[in-house]
Amino acid sequence: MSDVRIGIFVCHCGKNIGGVINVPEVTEYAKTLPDVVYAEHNLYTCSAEGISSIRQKISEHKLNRVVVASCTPRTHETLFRNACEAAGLNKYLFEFVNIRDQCSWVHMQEPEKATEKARDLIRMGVAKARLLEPLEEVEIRVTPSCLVIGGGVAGMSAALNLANQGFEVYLVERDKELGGLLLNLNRLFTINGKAEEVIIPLIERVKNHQKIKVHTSTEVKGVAGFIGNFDVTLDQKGEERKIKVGTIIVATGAEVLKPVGQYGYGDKSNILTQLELEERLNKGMGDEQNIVMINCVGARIPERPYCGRICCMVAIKNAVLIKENDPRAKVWVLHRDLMTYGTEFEKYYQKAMEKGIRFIRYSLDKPPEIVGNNKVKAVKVYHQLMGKEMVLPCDMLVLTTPLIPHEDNQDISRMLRVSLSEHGFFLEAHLKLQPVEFATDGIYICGCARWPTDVPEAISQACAASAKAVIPMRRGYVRPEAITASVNEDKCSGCGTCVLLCPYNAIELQSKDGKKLAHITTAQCKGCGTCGAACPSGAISMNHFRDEEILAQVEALVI
Amino acid sequence: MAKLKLACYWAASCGGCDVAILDLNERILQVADLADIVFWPIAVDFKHHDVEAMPDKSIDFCLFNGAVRNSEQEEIARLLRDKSKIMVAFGSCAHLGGIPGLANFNNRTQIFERAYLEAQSNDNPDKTLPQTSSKVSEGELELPEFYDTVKALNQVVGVDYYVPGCPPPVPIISKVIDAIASQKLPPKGSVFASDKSLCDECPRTKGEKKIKKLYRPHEIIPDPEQCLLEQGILCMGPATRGGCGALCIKANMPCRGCFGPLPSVSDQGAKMLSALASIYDIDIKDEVAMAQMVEEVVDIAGSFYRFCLPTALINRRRM
Amino acid sequence: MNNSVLIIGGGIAGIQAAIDSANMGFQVCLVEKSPSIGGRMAQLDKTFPTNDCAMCILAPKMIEAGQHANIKLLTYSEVLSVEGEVGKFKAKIKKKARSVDEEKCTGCGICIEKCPWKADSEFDAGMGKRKAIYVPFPQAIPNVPVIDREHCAYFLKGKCRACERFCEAGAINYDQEDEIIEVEAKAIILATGFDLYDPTPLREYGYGRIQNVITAMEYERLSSASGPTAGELKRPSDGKIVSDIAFIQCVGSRDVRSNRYCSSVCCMYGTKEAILAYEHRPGTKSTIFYIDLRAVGKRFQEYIQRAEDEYNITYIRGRPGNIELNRRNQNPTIWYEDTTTGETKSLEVELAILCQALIPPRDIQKTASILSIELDEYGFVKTPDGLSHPVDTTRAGILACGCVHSPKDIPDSVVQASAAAARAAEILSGGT
Amino acid sequence: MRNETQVKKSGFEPKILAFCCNWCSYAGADLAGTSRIQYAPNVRVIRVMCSGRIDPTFILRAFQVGVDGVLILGCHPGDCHYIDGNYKTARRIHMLKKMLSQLGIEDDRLRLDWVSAAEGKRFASIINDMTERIRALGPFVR
Repeated sequence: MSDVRIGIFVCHCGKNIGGVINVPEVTEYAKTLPDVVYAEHNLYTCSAEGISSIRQKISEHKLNRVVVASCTPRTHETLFRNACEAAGLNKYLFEFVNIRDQCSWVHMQEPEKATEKARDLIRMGVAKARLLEPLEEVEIRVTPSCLVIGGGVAGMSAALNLANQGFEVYLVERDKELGGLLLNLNRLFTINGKAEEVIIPLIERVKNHQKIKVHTSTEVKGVAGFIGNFDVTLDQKGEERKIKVGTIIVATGAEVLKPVGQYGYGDKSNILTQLELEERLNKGMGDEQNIVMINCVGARIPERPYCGRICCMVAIKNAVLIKENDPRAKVWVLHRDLMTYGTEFEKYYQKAMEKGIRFIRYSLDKPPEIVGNNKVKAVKVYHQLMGKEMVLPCDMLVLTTPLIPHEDNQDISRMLRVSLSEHGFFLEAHLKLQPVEFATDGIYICGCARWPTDVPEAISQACAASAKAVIPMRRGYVRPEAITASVNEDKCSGCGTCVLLCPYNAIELQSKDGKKLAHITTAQCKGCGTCGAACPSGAISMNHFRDEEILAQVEALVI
Repeated sequence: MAKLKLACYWAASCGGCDVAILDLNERILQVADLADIVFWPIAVDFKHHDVEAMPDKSIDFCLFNGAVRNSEQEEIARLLRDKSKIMVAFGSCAHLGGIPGLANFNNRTQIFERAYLEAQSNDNPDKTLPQTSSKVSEGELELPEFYDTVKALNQVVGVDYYVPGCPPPVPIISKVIDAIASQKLPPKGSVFASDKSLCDECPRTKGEKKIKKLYRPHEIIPDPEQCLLEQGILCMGPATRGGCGALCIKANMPCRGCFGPLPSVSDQGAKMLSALASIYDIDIKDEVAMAQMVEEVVDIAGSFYRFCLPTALINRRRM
Repeated sequence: MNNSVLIIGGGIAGIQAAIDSANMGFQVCLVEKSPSIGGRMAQLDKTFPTNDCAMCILAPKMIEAGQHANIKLLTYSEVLSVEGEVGKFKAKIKKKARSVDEEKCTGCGICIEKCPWKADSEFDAGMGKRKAIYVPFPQAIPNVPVIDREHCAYFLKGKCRACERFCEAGAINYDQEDEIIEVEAKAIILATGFDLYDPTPLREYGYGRIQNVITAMEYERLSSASGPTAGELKRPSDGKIVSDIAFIQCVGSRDVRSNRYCSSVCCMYGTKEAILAYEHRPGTKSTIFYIDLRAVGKRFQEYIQRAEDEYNITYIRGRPGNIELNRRNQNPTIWYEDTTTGETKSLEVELAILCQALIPPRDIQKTASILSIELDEYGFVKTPDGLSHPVDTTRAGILACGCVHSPKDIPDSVVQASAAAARAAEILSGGT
Repeated sequence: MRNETQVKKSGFEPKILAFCCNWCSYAGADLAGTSRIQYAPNVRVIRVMCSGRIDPTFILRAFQVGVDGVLILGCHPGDCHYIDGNYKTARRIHMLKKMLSQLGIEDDRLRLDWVSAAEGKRFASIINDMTERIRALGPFVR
């Protein structure tokens, strides 16, 4: 009788799984599978109760393999692996079966088919679990320094927080000057303080901090390596420099959409974007008496479905500044919803109304129309709440546009091997579990590069990213997952097929008593498996995803 | 020690393996001293019924070459298995299905039509096809049944050892003879070859495994020193067992994979395909280059399964 | 405790700040008023915009905090006083007696089963009952029950002792007393979250008078599998499973009579709860009355779009005037003006849900005086330089994150919690 | 949404194996779950770290044990968490499809496609489409 003793824990996840899949029946079925010595189902396997049950049953039934059938390994594998480890079982002797996100939630109207699928998936999970081998994680030293890409308010805040905790920071900024978007802003809501009063002191503190090395008009050319050991190539006006850092924070910000072709922008002289209005307000306004603002230009439309989050506040702030500058001026803000969420913004919106700024709600299917050929003279708009068409005299038309992702997000995402969301902003690992981390270890994201945010939110995200980056740097080492490739030297013929396939050049041919053999540097191997699949001698084994384990799953699919 | 009893048989094969045994040249005398040949249709005149008369397990070892293509070969394979202590699958056909195994791209109907009806040299107005039994004036004539699928020996009877090669090279044959003579036989199921791929013993120098284009052997004159695959010639060496002394490579021709897959590989074709496609350095977004790649590897299945189609995971064409 | 952080409040923000600080190698003391950490998020069934179940996101963090070597959990405890200043705070914490020995208790739950005395469950927002000895919710951490001395027959009339009889671990200890614990800390993070506005004063909506007018949190408990109705949307008056419901936004928010601010999250949780209704019973019709539909986060707009396209949800722009009761069938009838068409109409539904405002914790004044920090005009924590130091308070060394700072959704709370941990780390490394 | 009549009429329920990569297509599959997008229950997913891990041997073995269709879902080119694992997959599957056609296996039975972590709907539509194609081809008889 093989000494494999498997325990299975099937989760109801409240009604999420139990409401569709017949969990008790599936648990009974699991008991019939080879080498399964124990099976149970619980309301919430991920709860403390569920976890302690796993730990208890491991010792009670001397389990040396654990299978959990519940939600998705992407969020809960670490939790259950740690539970196994806490019970003294090597955490790689654990297999996760996804019967919620990829079964009960997507076959809600076909409970019997979902139950049958759950049975198949569990059979496949057990088939793999039986062949799992214990693995040990390799400890990798972490260089206690961080590369911050982007010298705007987010990048600088992150750099300062890191430096104040004693870590060395390389702050790289593409432009000549630090400051980012705030440099060309006039005032900031909600205190209407001058943007310079916020950004200049920040720049000074960054420049004077001996732990922060500032590299302006510098671009990141290449990033190699992995958490704790990133080899970064910087390009400062053609001159290349190499630095070694442990962690990377992306704070490259975003840019304001230029609404070319909308409402006559570009061919009528008195149409500005809010950003252009900022400069005019900064230098001093002309004698325009009637100012009309149109919000949601190029946002919340099929081509760009997202809401720009802060553009309403930018518009209202500029409207307030215009009124404060010239109380006689009339300002209309045409909007499709006013996104002044929270305590401060709503109060600011009330203040704007008290100053006589008029807000008119329009709908997407009846957008405002511009009157006038080379200059805007008036704006026709259907006032939804009054239910009638209005013609507003207009000396200046201001279009409120959302922040959009930088064009070169694509290159940064390729270089750092991190993904973009469908909107083109950077995609964090998990909106709630890891809001400022990438799926790739050691790389973090904050500020408008992740999603349009205002200054305090950007600074909060910057500090949060710094907190996450500090964790591995303070500990001094990381133990990446032990999912790596290994060469069996009795099988390797030194044919060299694998060498160039490795994206991390972790493989090289080394001569050993006269014969050339492939050698893999475990620390550099990320476990993708490309070399393992290509090795014509079957000499490369992928830990935790060995050929035998995957083939066992394939064979278990069809009873 | 009493002389051993040796049997050889020639099933679906070209006869090259029988000749290969003679390639032992003077060492054939050592074989003669070692054993009495009790059955070897090509060389000695023992008949089928003679074997049937022998007591079970009375033959010490049987060198069975050729694949199993029809009922007669199967019958004799089973007979020899019963009569022999050690059954050796001798040569690629018995070991993997060999060249005859490529018939598995077709079935009996297609083969008969091609051979007896379509072949230009035929004179078969009545379109007669071979029958397993046919009545003639003299009585009833029987022919073995022609199977749809060619099988390797171990898909019909239990095989103790495998001697790869098409034909097995002399050094390997001598090794088999010595092992049997000395009774120091490797574990059951062993293959008399290296457990590493041909590249391990290939004399050519290896650089970067990256190819832009694949050439047919006649299209370029390869550099004699450098690895053939790296020069764009399809060489099955990386996915084939070594042990043959790289005979073909030394003759400036690429390996065609006759020694079969490596020990931990269950499908030689799949593995060679995976390796080759991985090192092809073309842009996957370029449809033309991708189509070109598939055209350049002329007859992919034929090339990758040249000797081992019957023992491949998908061992015949679905009709 | 040399390098240590005191964190007050064990909701998602407090837990995240504790985990980050602990992972940075600092000692953390996490104080939570209720018997278990988890906070408001534990009461939620699902969370927008991904609709993954709240507990599935929260449980891993709760477990990590519960098991982390650097985190000391003080639940069922309150902060009595805080002395000292940044770098050298001294706090006195009252650990209320649970009447259950935490070391011995195995969390088997027999005592709860056998206890005959019931009380309103705070966790179920009063929709369900709990025993006198109870654990707030199944996944509680620590999974140790507490005896509610105001509803326990033994403490009221000296009889029963059922829990003691059935407890195999001998963990019940009626004589357990409150304990005062001294904690030193270099920095303090306040994360006491929020309370929910009680809509009773809004007479026109009839909350408390009309049974089938409930609040959003009550609805959340109804729709949760671990709730009083095991996830069945049964309306309070007759237990009928509803299939035609309405949500009213800005109840207690953006209202001069109560709170002028916007609670940021009600637009999104209103839509989420409408989607949950459809998922529980495909075909359910939901109507949402709103003023501005504030869907500003990642994938929020697509979430609203899918609500309209696939979950039979209709949005009407207009704040309803009042709700009347249709005596015959206990249905609430909502009177409203559709401001986009100007018509005044009424809509009878089976259940009306009030999307109540998020208000500062009811004991915020007491907390503020203990920590001697200032509050803003609404009662949330005041940030002196809200622009450059968003998580700082008016007192050096004390930081604030999550909804105690101002109403915000879970992703923003988690970000602020990590930011607070980063600021605390600055202080613990000698900065200010 | 699949229509029920189609399933009842033919009665053949295809059994399809899908290899999904941990970072993109598997995450896309999970997103289809969190978005409650319903799709055909005929697919069983095996998670691998990268589509580059999929050895053609696994695919042949799947057909050998009687799977009716195999689906390989990797990251869109350029998105691969491991830079270009999916490029090798593309070349391997392209060549494998030609070899399978020589072995009489219909082209539709093996399909390679790209699904990102943000494409739940796309994942579901690929699954539904693949199921209907395999249903039309009928069971895979070796």
